[in-house]
Amino acid sequence: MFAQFIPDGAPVTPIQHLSPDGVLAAGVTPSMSDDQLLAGLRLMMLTRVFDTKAMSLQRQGRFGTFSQVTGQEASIVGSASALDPLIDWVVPQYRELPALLRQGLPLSRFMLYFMGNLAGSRIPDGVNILPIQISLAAQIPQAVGLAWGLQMQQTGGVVVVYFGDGASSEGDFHEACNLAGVVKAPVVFMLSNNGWAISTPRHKQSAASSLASRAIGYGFPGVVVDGNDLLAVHAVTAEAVARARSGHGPTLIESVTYRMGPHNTADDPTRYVDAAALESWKPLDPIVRVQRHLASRRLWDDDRRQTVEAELSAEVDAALVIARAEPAPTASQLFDHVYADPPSTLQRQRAARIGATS
Amino acid sequence: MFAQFIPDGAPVTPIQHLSPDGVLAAGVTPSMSDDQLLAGLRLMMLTRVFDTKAMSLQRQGRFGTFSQVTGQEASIVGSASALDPLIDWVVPQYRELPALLRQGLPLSRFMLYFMGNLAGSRIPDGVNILPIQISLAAQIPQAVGLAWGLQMQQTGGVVVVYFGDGASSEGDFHEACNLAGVVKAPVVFMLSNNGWAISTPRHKQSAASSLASRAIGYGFPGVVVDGNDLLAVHAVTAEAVARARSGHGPTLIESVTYRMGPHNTADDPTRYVDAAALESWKPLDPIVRVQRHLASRRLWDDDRRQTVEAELSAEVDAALVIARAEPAPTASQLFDHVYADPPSTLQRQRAARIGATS
Amino acid sequence: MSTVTEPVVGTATMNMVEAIRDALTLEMARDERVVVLGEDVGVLGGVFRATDGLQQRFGERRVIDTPLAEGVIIGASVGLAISGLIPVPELQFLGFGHQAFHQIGQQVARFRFRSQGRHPMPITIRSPFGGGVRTPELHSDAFEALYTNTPGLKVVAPADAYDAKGMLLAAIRDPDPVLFLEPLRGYRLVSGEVPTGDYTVALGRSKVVREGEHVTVIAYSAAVQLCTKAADVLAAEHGISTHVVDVRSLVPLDVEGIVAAVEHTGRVVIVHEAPLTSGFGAELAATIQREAFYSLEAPIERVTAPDTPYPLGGTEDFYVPQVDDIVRGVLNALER
Amino acid sequence: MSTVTEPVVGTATMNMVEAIRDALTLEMARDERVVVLGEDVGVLGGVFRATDGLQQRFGERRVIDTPLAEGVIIGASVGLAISGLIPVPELQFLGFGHQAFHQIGQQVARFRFRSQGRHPMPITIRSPFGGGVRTPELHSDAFEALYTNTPGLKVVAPADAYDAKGMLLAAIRDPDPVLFLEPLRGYRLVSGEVPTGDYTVALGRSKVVREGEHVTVIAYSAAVQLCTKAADVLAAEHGISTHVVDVRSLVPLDVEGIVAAVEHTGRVVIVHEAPLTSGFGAELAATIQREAFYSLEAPIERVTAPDTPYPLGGTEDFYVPQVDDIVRGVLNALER
Ligand SMILES: Cc1ncc(C[n+]2csc(CCOP(=O)(O)OP(=O)(O)O)c2C)c(N)n1
Ligand SMILES: Cc1ncc(C[n+]2csc(CCOP(=O)(O)OP(=O)(O)O)c2C)c(N)n1
Ligand SMILES: [Mg+2]
Ligand SMILES: [Mg+2]
Repeated sequence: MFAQFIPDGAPVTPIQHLSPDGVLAAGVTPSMSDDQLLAGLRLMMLTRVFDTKAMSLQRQGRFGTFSQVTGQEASIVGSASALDPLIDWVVPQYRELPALLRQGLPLSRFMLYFMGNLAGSRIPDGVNILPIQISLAAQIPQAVGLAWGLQMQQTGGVVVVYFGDGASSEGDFHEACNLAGVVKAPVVFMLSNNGWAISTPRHKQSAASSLASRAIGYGFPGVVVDGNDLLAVHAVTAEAVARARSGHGPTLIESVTYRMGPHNTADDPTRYVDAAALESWKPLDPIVRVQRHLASRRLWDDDRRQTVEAELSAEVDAALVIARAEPAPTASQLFDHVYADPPSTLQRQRAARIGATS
Repeated sequence: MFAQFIPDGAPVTPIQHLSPDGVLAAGVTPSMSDDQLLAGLRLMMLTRVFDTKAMSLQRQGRFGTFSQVTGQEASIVGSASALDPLIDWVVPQYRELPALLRQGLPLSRFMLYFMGNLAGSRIPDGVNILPIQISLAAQIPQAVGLAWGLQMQQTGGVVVVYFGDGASSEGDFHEACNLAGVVKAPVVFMLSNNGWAISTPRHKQSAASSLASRAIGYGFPGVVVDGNDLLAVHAVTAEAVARARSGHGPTLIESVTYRMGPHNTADDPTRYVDAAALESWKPLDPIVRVQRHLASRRLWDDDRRQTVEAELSAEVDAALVIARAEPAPTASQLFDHVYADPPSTLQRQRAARIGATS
Repeated sequence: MSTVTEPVVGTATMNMVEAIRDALTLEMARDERVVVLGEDVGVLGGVFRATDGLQQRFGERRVIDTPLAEGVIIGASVGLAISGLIPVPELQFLGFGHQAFHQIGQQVARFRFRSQGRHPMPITIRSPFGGGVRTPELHSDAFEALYTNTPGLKVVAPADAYDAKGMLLAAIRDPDPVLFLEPLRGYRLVSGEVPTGDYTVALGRSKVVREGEHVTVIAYSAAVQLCTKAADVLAAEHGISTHVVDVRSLVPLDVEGIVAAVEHTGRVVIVHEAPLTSGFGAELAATIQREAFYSLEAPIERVTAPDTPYPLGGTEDFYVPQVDDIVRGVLNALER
Repeated sequence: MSTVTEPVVGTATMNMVEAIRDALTLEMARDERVVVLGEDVGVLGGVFRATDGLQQRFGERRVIDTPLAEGVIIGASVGLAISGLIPVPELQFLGFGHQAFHQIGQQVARFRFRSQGRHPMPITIRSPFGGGVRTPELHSDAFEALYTNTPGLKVVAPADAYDAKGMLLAAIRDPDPVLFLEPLRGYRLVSGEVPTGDYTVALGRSKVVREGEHVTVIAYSAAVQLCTKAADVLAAEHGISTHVVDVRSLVPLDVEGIVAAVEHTGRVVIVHEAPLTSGFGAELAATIQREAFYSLEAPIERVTAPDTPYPLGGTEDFYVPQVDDIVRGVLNALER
């Protein structure tokens, strides 16, 4: 080997603050207050409750194809809770429900979207999130532009953009990181490495020993964090957000976690997921970890869990009632937001469809 | 900063074998034999002679827009001369004339292309190069596929793909490197960092302190070499080719050099190039460096230079005569190679044009 | 129109995805140079199972799960082809062909030309497209017309299982690149008797799927089935006899066959799922008015999606042309 | 058709690139939110000098040299627009729009729809296109039709300096995304009297550039000038009086204006530089035959490039339609 070859990216041990048993690592100050921790736990549990209910609704045909968060709750909640929803933005892929809720999206709107109702595509004004992105990685350049624009206008805002290990193979990832490095955009690249892109395992996605190491090639820091550790994810994200806010530019965070369910409701993971690997992640459940930690500090017990679960179940049901009460989709929705001022050809098409179908 | 942030890519000192004065670095065994060195020098000089002649032909309107190699000769010749033209391939961008010649392309064919004659697009069978690529970075995925295919078919062949610092910002660069890492394709990524992409300086192209450091994010080695040093470029490329050939996968070589002329014949670099920077590169001329080295070893002198220059000048003129003797472009060339078997619509279009215009 | 290249062993009922899988299996067995690559095509066998079983049978070297990057799936296919292989890359959905658009439009389609014949591109890009099955955003768009303004590329879109198999075999054997479009909706819905052996259906030929006298309806892919249903309704409820033509091959286009079908009735309705403006119906209408001008008794109608993006599932039926829309289009064409 | 929004100070002779630069300068001075970004648009002032002087005047924050990556130039523009700015990105040549095709077709064009009105995209993508000046490969392709099958996007292609300035001002002020196509060939060749002050030319309107009686020739961008030259030849050599229409705006299309121009003569020739198949002429012909069917006395002719890639310079004149080709097209249309 050449004397001067750039050092190989050695495997990195992810930053961990809470052990799987919920024990705080020695010398670590918790990155969240008790209230924040309890709020974070609640949001993680809400997501889990939603996943279960939505899956059964989907099986009944009352909900569209969607992707569960199960297993990745700490990764999403820990990062999103480092933001100030009033000035910061979340740019999601599609598996980040709790981040959207944390920013202020009503759960019923999210449901509406997955029920196939275009009204669900409208994010209420003042809720700083972009629409769910289906075209993988396309959101990353957009997030950089948004962060850059916030910076130019000196709003103090920071953008956290989520994307998967799979999406990180797209050219858009590279172009976006590279531009962000040059203009020092206040953006945090949150790479959710959940081990899979549908059936493609992480090791077939890239030969890099860590995906965070790519940050070197863009001139900003990268970090690997235990994505099932709420406190650790929160800590690194908070630091990255602070860096961004103070003008030091982007950070790439690789959050190492695991997709505990199917890719989405149309997927059959038994065809490809290694059962042993899946088993090995079960004891690392991010929700249980926080519950154990809080229990060790007498802030949590089984009664409390049951109460909260009942409340959350009611909350999801209530959101479903709201979503269901929304008027059925109409043909007119198809035409209302194509252009500010529809050209005459489109007006004629609208008239023909609406005359014909409604 | 986080305890565990991945180390920032510190600036790397490029590998150098020959000092600007032509002195071999202590302890270095020259990577080329004297015959190879002389052949390499001749090829570099040929390129320089061609650049000068072609530039004046272009000014007379007898040659199309083209990009000179001036200043980058060692970078191209040093790398290309590490290949076995019988089994290895060169995949160029557009500024790699000597690599194409080394692979066996007659200079007259290259001229023909830049004279706007489609016949010049046809690379003779057996010459292992792909066509010049105008769509920046599009050649990189193709080179990876070619290398991968050669590997699958166990030909022992290796591919060297050239691209600029500018092209390395395109998504295609990322996607190609990442795939190459996963499949261990026998490819050498030769990044010609000549300081500019038209008017865009290197520091606006990326905040990375070295572009070679990107290799870490794909799981293979990266190296930075003095691109004006024929021996050093040859050495690192030969090692990368050997790695690839023996199944160890890709290498990213960043060859640090400088574009001494305009971007192309349509460009006016006085609008943006810093005169001082340009001056500082003049003493680093890659041709002079080899000449000094050979002179110190009594293998070169002024007489020899004049003889060789006269020969090369005649060689270029002869190629021009051949290129000029080529039949003028015809309308039929437009149609002959669109499909193997032109559909009837295209046949009708052909008949109409040819009837009408020839 | 179709060539049976070795004794057809028999026939079996297959849906379209089975017919496609059958073609891939046959051709991989016959020609070692064929490699299949794409996202999730290997272990999973494709999100629609079109490549199911291929990796088990032909190994990981010939059926390759790639990283998630359409540009390099296609770009690498260019290089694989130059190395002497016959790549059959899959775009998981045609909507993600946009990510590879530069490699398809500028490279795959033009490489024969760019190299003046030295490097043909025997690449078949398979991709599902079209709507009607309530997919997420961008999974259902009918972007076929974009690829028809791309000289050097062939674009085909079979509507039934027989053609799917025979045209896929023809496409893979074609020395030129073919974009092979598979109807999402037809994968399981459309089935028919398919020879179990080897046969090809020549690219560049349309076919009449229903004979009729009053009006000619022209479509391709999933829309063909809608047109035959509309023809049933028109016959039953309006006494109208409909001639239905399946274009099958957009590039090259069977101008002669289509003109003959138009001249047969003098009235034309073109149906596709893509938006109206610059959809492939535009090319069909422009060609027909030029080549069959004096046979036309009424303006050519286009029944298409409106000029809007593809919506979410709940609004899909207002977007994708339905049987009723085709019936109305035909009545319009007959009224004028 | 054009609105003068503040007193026009006077007029000056400008070529197209000057008119474009003038529009950019005026609008950047008027509206602080406007930012120009792209490859080489800053220090160099663009490879055609369209943005020359802007960075000196408006600073590096508003006139930005980006890394070489079209996808993120457009993708970041989406984010900049969401943040409240008005991005005017440049694609150095339309051929490199393919690299950004996913961001343009799926994101820019659809963001208003995807967000159901929350995030309009007031982005104007400027790009030179078209041939005739012996550029390297891919620098001259006329890919405009690809963008017209993309609902949500407007596509305009002015042919003269007056329209270039007025339509660019209208495009930047338009709340929706506009692909603003500039004729490479016209940059310096086409010039005219242009008001020095602020005025807009509404998007979505065609204009008659020459009145005539026998045949209607329809074109846009650089082809318009060829058509008026052809009209001169037709008048002088054949006694034919040609009505020439400049489409100017492909999307939205001025159907009424075009139909009126067609009805005026009953014979139509469409001219563009893009290949025939699925070029924008297809949409024009399809629309015209539908809306003006009973006025047509002959089939609509299309005079276009053939269905081949754009060749190298030496073959260019066989590819790009020439005055003679248009003359022949008109004679064909009149013969039938
Ligand atoms: C550009 C693009 N290509 C392909 C797809 C199809 N697809 C949807 S999800 C998915 C896997 C994504 O993996 P990853 O980014 O790791 O996210 P995860 O699902 O694991 O959260 C694929 C291939 C798509 N939506 N967009
Ligand atoms: C995809 C693409 N975008 C833009 C261009 C226009 N262009 C031609 S050369 C060039 C600069 C290339 O810089 P670099 O890759 O560093 O190569 P160099 O010219 O320095 O050798 C640009 C922007 C192009 N040819 N292709
Ligand atoms: Mg994943
Ligand atoms: Mg460069």
